[in-house]
Amino acid sequence: MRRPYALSVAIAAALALAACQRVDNTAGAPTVYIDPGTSGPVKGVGIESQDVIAMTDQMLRDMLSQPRLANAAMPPNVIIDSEYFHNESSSRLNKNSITDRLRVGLNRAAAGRMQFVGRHYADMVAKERDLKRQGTVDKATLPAAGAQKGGDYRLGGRITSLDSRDPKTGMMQRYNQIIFEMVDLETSEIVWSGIYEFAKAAQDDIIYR
Amino acid sequence: MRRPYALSVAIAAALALAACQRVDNTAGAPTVYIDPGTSGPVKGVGIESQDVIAMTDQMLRDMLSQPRLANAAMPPNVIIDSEYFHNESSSRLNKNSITDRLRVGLNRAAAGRMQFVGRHYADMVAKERDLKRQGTVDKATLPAAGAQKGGDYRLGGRITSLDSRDPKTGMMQRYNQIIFEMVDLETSEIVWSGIYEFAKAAQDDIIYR
Amino acid sequence: MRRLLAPVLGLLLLGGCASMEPAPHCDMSRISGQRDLVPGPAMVPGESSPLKEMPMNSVNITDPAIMNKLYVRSIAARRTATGTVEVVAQVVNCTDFQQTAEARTQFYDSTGVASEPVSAWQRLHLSPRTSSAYRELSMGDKTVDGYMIEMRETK
Amino acid sequence: MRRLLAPVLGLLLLGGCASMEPAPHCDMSRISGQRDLVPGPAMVPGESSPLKEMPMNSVNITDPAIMNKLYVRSIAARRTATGTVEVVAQVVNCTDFQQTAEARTQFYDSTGVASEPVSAWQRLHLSPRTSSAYRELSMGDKTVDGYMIEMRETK
Repeated sequence: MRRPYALSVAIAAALALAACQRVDNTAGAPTVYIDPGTSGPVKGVGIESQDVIAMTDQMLRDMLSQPRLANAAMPPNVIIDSEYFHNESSSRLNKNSITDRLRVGLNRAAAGRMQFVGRHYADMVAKERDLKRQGTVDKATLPAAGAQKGGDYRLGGRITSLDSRDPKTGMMQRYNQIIFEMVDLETSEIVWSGIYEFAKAAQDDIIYR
Repeated sequence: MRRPYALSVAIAAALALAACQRVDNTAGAPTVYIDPGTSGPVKGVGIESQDVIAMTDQMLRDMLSQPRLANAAMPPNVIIDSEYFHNESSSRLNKNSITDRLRVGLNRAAAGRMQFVGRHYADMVAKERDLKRQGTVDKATLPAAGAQKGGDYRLGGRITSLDSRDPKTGMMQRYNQIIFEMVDLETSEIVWSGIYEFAKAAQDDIIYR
Repeated sequence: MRRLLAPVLGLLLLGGCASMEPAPHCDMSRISGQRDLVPGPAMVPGESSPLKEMPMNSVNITDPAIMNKLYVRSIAARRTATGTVEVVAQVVNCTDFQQTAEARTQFYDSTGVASEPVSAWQRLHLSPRTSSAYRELSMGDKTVDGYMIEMRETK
Repeated sequence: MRRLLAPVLGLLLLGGCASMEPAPHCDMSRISGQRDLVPGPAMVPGESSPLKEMPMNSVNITDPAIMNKLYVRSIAARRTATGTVEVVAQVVNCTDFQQTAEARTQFYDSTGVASEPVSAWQRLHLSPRTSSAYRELSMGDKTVDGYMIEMRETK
């Protein structure tokens, strides 16, 4: 009886040793941080972080494949902000979350193929230009410009939704549709457009704000 | 029986001795100080110290890799303050914590590649200039300047958030998005932009102020 | 016929299940075997160092909790347009579970001295069996000559 | 006539159940046999890699839950008018049930380094026994030289 026991101990030890060098296929430590690109523990029918990320990512990649925007001889001046991007849906969200992410992502990815005009900073720029021209501050290092940049294209868009609710089960269903359009600021031609749509169904008890 | 016993004692002693000179792999003494770059014992869904540190560190390193900012023939005059950095999120925080850390970190790291204009000290400088020009104080040692420095680029940005709460479980989820943009103060072109986003999920019981 | 077929099919399925593990496959025993520790800088000139550490320009997974879960597939460094250094490490999650890790980079000058403050911990959300990129930029340009990435689990 | 016809039809239907499974038919054992894992890049020069992964320019189903449910029928890549890269993968749902999967693409440069941020997870609603297209575009143009698509189940 003795030998086999010793042997089995040795085998167990060897196995344990080998196990140490196998993939430790277990879940990680819990953390409050979750991946914003994946549904989290609180799931409802509204627009959530993974939707914001997915739609902006898809739109910016699509815009970069549009020759009029991303392959022009002169990089066009593009204005992207929430001014003409309307939320007509029943989802509560700050629409700047979408347009800001789109503008920043596109600006970083474009790498000079487009130029971005910060029309939402027009006031900041106008004030500094005045201070320089009044002589309150000096001219700094960059050459003076005749005026602020005009825009060639500007983003417009709309968020709409279609809700249906079963009062018996409390089940809620929502179809979300988000459209993005780039408009020629001379001719009002829509030079590029994109759509992102999805539907969700869940118990109607998640509160968004 | 004796020999093995003696031997084992000797081995144990040797082990104990060796143990004195091994790494004392135990926890340290408890202290009230914690690492600001790591989640502490109070964890919620808001913007916390590790987030402020991570986002400013990431943004300043990214800005230093942008040739228009960090590799210009003449070091540009940069204004970084919270004037055009808006908090539209549901996180309560002093936005100066972010812009101050960014300005200081960037100023130290830039090592002359950019110059920083303290526009938030414009009043302080204007008063001293007046005192000198009125003759109340003398001219000090530095040569007089025609005017305060103007800015070439100024920081703008926005903090937005998207909250969802499950009233049944009390679980709260928040997607935080912080964007940073450097705006040309002559043309209003956005010459650099960066985004920092994260999501957290936790029981909704941490109070920020 | 049916009776005979059933167990055979079962066996086949079993065989299929055993071999059809999703990619990537990480052979941790070989990973640990390939891990190369080098002596750290010695404090006393002429003596060898009592410290063994990861070589420069590598990723050091400092946390035993994720040591046998993650594998660093590749590291690359390049100069940006302004002369600062960008390092990119491709990290593979070898497990079937979501993992959250964080990494930071210390850049060194040519004499092996830390040339700038260490970067902040940057989080990585690693989906099961996927490969994710960790990217960090240096602050300095000509001063940077080497780097060391440290990685730990997010808690 | 009716009386006679009825049982025959029934038999035919019964026979049909065994052989007349709707197309597509996925032979998972042969699919797994055709799966080709390649060694990842080795971290230690001169040694072979301890990592086996899907080759570049392929779809990696990383989730065991859908591994034997979906089959990638074809992948194609082409340059768009602006020089960015478009990849299209045709995914077949081999089951009789609705499946929801999501995929993302990482584009790489010619040295095998991730050349841009990974794309966001894009959902695919796969109706039973249908074939659906997953489509992704790169951000960069000349910098892109390869790609890797990762696919997991939507949860």
